[in-house]
Amino acid sequence: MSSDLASASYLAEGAGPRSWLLTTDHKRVAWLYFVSLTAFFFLGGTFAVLMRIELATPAGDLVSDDVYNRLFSLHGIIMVWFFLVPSIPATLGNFLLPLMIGARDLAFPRLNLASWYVFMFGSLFALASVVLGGVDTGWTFYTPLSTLYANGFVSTAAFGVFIVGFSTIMTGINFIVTVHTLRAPGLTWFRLPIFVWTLYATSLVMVLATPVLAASLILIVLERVFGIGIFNPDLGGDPLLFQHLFWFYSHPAVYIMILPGMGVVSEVLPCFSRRPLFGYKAVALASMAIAVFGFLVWGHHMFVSGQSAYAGVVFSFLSFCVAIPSAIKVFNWSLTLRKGEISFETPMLYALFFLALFTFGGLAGLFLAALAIDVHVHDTYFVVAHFHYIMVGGMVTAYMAGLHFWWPKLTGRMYSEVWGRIAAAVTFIGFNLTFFPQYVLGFLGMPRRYHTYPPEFAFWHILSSAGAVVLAIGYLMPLLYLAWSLFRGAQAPANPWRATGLEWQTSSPPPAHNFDRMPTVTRPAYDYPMKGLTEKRSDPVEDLV
Amino acid sequence: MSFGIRFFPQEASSIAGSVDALFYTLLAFAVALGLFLTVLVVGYAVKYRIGSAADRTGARARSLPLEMAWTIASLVMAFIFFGWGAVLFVRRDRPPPDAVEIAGLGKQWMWEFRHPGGQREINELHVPVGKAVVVSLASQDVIHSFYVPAFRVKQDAVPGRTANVWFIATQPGRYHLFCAEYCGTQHSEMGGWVTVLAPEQYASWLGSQGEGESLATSGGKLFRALGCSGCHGNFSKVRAPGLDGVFGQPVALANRQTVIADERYLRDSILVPNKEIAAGYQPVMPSFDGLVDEAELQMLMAYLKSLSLQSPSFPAAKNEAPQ
Amino acid sequence: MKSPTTSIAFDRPARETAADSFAMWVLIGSEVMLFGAILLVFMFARLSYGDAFAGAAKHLSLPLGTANTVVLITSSFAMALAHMYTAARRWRAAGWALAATALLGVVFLAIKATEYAREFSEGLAPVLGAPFIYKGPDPVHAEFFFGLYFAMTSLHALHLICGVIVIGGILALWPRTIEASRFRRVQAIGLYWHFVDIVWVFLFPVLYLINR
Amino acid sequence: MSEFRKLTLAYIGLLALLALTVGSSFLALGGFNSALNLVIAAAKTAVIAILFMHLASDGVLPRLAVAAAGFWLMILFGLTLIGQ
Ligand code: HEA
Ligand code: HEA
Ligand code: HEC
Ligand code: CUA
Ligand SMILES: [Cu+2]
Repeated sequence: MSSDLASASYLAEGAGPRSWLLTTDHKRVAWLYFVSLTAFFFLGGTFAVLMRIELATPAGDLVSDDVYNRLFSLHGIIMVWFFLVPSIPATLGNFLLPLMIGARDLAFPRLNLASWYVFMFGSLFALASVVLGGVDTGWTFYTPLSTLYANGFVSTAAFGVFIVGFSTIMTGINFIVTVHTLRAPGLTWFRLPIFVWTLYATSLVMVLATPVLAASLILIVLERVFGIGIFNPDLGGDPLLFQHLFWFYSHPAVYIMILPGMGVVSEVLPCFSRRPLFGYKAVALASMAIAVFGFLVWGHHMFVSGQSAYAGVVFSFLSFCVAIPSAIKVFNWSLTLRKGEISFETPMLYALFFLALFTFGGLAGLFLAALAIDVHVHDTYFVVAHFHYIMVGGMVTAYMAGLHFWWPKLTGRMYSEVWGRIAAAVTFIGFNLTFFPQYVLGFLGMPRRYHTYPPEFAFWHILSSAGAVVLAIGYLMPLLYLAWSLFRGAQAPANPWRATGLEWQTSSPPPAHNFDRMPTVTRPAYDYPMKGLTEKRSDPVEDLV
Repeated sequence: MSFGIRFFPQEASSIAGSVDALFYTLLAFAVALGLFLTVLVVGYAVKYRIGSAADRTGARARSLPLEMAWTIASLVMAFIFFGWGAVLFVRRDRPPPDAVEIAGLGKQWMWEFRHPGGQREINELHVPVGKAVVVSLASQDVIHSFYVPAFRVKQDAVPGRTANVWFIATQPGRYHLFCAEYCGTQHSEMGGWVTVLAPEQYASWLGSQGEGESLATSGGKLFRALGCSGCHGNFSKVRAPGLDGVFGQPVALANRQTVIADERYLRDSILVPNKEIAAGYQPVMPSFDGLVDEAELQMLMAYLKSLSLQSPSFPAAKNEAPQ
Repeated sequence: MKSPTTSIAFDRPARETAADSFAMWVLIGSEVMLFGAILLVFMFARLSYGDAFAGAAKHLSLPLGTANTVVLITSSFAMALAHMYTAARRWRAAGWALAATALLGVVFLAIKATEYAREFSEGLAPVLGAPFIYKGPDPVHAEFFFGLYFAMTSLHALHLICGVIVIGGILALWPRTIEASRFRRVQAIGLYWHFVDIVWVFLFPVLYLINR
Repeated sequence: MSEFRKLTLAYIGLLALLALTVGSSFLALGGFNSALNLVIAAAKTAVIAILFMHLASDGVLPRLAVAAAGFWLMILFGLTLIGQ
């Protein structure tokens, strides 16, 4: 389909603030999210940079302990709930899900817009706590610190997170219903792109886990405001019960924060290798397995909390089991490159970096799941390194991969390839410099959430702080050249990467109603034209339509 | 060593070596696998870069045997490491029988320790080398966590319950003691040092700490002061169970269940007496919740345990400060 | 002419209706987890302090609680009728049934408010800094019971209030709503309403009927 | 008017079950009181879900949602309780 025949793009449907703020077009809602999430990322990043500057010396010289505690609490809260949880689903997912399944929009376009407003309301409400004086509970809100002792604006922040939870649930419901009811003719489940599979799995987790977070936050707020003693040991409550509820949500939530990234990478790797994804079915099912088994392991955050040793052993066992589907994916991605025709455009670079960083973060997860080791490294920088490797090295890198991959589709413009590659390389170097030393720190016994620390840890902290500066540059560069490309970038063709997938069959940027002619699907996903494929790439329903 | 840059933590407890053995094995596995994957991916990336003349015939997009192989291999490796970690972990629950028991109390933002002989110290902990030490942890306010990296031990102190952590120090020296669970403003300042002393030095240190009253003795005084003895004493009018030797023994409850009178049970009996009623008695014991604080509770426990001659894990009676 | 579907994503109203009901069910699944988590907290506490809880539960009003259960079941019945009449395109009857549902919801809330007021005046409401006066054994854990009681019932009441407001909105727009949309709206609010009823079906025995 | 009759019967059934729960709570059955209450609540739920909410006749998707929620609720309860 050539772009000059296509009707006007969704961007041309009006430019006033009204046309954006009242839009129900999923593509525009995606932009609303994109702009807000970018702001939150840089805000959270600024807090991180301040923390790293403080930690460059063992003494607490830049900020006071109270301020430091507020910094990491807000950093965690913002990065997790206001950036990473919605990151790929609400931006790329929102934009691409209907396109990828050949639908005109999500099932509930108004709900989609509403979810953004709810998100903004909740996140700004939580941010109000910053203006008022901040929160100092950590992102985990452990009781009874959060209910009885914290001197920050815990209720405000918790309530904000609670509201944002609604937006997450709305998105989840919308995606689930859309995938079930709006697939194009011929688009069977096993022809769906992996990105759609992962969004579906993510939505499942969103819908079923978020309410439990909501419940625990409600109880915290009730306890603070009304004095109900559910988690207060003095009143017979149990502080560990809060941890159970919190992690029942938060462990599955970490899979909310990685599955969409896995989806993106599963699109990018085949495209730039010009090969079908190796073991498509295994990857699709592994995504579902992660979503389901992810609910069984939350107790691994509580090995030394005083839960019974028996529970510890069970949760450790299940944690090792949940690593298996991820292992399957890593091997499948690697094998996808075999016998391909690989080129190294920016999205591909990011995807390869994802592969490396996710694997290293995931392997560190195995250390944490091994009980005796976790006793030592629990609540140390080893854990901090683990989750930044996965969340920043994995998910944020995947987000960058996806952003560059679909940027032409989103905007109709090409960015500067040279700058893209430089930024990818700078990020990779800066990232490892920032977070690799933290593994060593953790193994040495450096506890997390420390404002000051014994001088013998200084060397590794300095490396890490230096890395954070490089990393910051790595993240600032795309902000600049992508913004620049909006105005000066070359016009993008409909399918610049010669990729498969329905989203590439419509113009760049797509028309408001997505497709001039509604597509039907007759082929499996990742049907790259390749030389030398031995098996016939067909599936049983090929000639259904 | 190496310009003052540390790569490895000190090993100063009996379990440090075995934990590290697991750590380094897992590390070796991770590095090996990481290298393998790197070589694989970089190798493919170079060999099959666009325009290269590599042979691309015979490509496949799936291979059941291969997929089965790596799934099973991952499972096997996972189970090995799981089992290894779990075996080391469950030892945490079984302190050696002859351990010295020290009461540790976390509060914002300090650690307070009391030795069986009654010696008290804050943010410092002196222990003998080569002897098992159990620290029974409680918290007065929020959750704290007792962490000595050199010993590879960590345990949260959760308000409303007691938890034990034990270790056998193997190297005399001074080691960091941290609070690992975030507990508010001065979390990073909450901690100090564990000093491991040779047995003779330890004895003389205990002696130099002055004539402390033993924990159990203080507990005994409390037991009388609070009026416990009024009911539980030998000549009381109220029918209440005698507490001699109760610790560690099974207790029949009114609801026809039997529980072991462990620390949790004793603690609940004092704070929530109506929760589990001993069979054959009226639920008349008042709750002492709010009347005793954590430190006093620890003393009462020490006293109750000292009444248990059968209980091997409580040496308080014979351990009165050696002069 | 107005398009028969609300969302541009659908081309047939039937498909949209099915999607609607599925979405409601997914929402209900989500809500099940919300109430389930709080119920878990309650169960936990009950296991530890069974006697205190049983004692405290006796201070709730069984007659009012039972009456409220009857009211809510009746409202659900009315809602089911509303759905039936809408499906049969008997719009007037459907409107009345909806109105009855909402009215019964209000009655429920009124009774609940009476109960709350009673508990406040008896000093059984440990919320908003009100003093907690309790003469039975183990007041500490009785207070805990009442804390949970207020948390759970008020969350339920909040859901009911939302339901009543939405029904009110539907009725207000009733004359201006096209027929396909009428059916979709009644179906959606109906599923929600029945779910809120089910929540009460569990809350009632769990709170009011502990070993009477 | 068979639909109407079905709904009315369901309604009467629900009231009967309610009477049963309230009545049974006055019998001293020990631990069985709670169990019985929960069983009756489950029965009421089934009546409401199947007859009022048309769970059985609305296609597979709603049942999928219900099954998922039930399954996850079980996980939440089960694994939290083993920790105790
Ligand atoms: C996106 C986020 C994300 C993801 C995907 C993961 C994935 C995993 N996490 Fe992580 N984790 C966090 C985010 C994440 N985690 C966060 C935020 C915390 C801290 C929260 C806080 O306290 O603030 C945390 C903490 C945390 C802990 C608690 C640490 C502690 O506090 O003491 C544990 C313990 O078991 C753990 C384990 C795991 C495991 C086993 C996986 C697995 O899913 C990883 C699977 C991946 C692989 C294993 C790599 C690829 C596989 C191979 C290359 C093949 C070889 C594999 C085998 C032989 C099995 N994580
Ligand atoms: C989910 C996503 C996420 C992301 C993306 C990040 C990103 C980063 N994080 Fe964060 N982090 C968390 C989630 C995340 N983190 C969580 C959940 C915690 C736990 C909190 C808790 O304990 O409660 C945590 C905790 C945490 C700690 C531990 C604090 C402590 O325990 O004391 C540290 C320390 O180094 C850290 C550093 C960083 C750095 C350097 C980045 C970098 O990747 C950030 C890079 C981005 C930028 C740098 C933006 C660019 C901004 C600018 C260029 C502006 C320039 C401004 C100035 C120079 C002032 N993080
Ligand atoms: C008014 C009388 C009374 C007082 C005062 C009292 N108790 Fe008791 N105590 C009882 C009775 C009666 C029981 C048995 C019923 C029960 O288990 O609650 C009991 C049970 C116990 C048990 C459980 C013993 C077992 O065999 O199950 C412990 C431990 C205990 N008390 C400790 C104490 C301590 C410590 C104090 C003081 C701080 C104290 N009691 C004060 C009457 C009393
Ligand atoms: Cu005490 Cu941290
Ligand atoms: Cu986890």
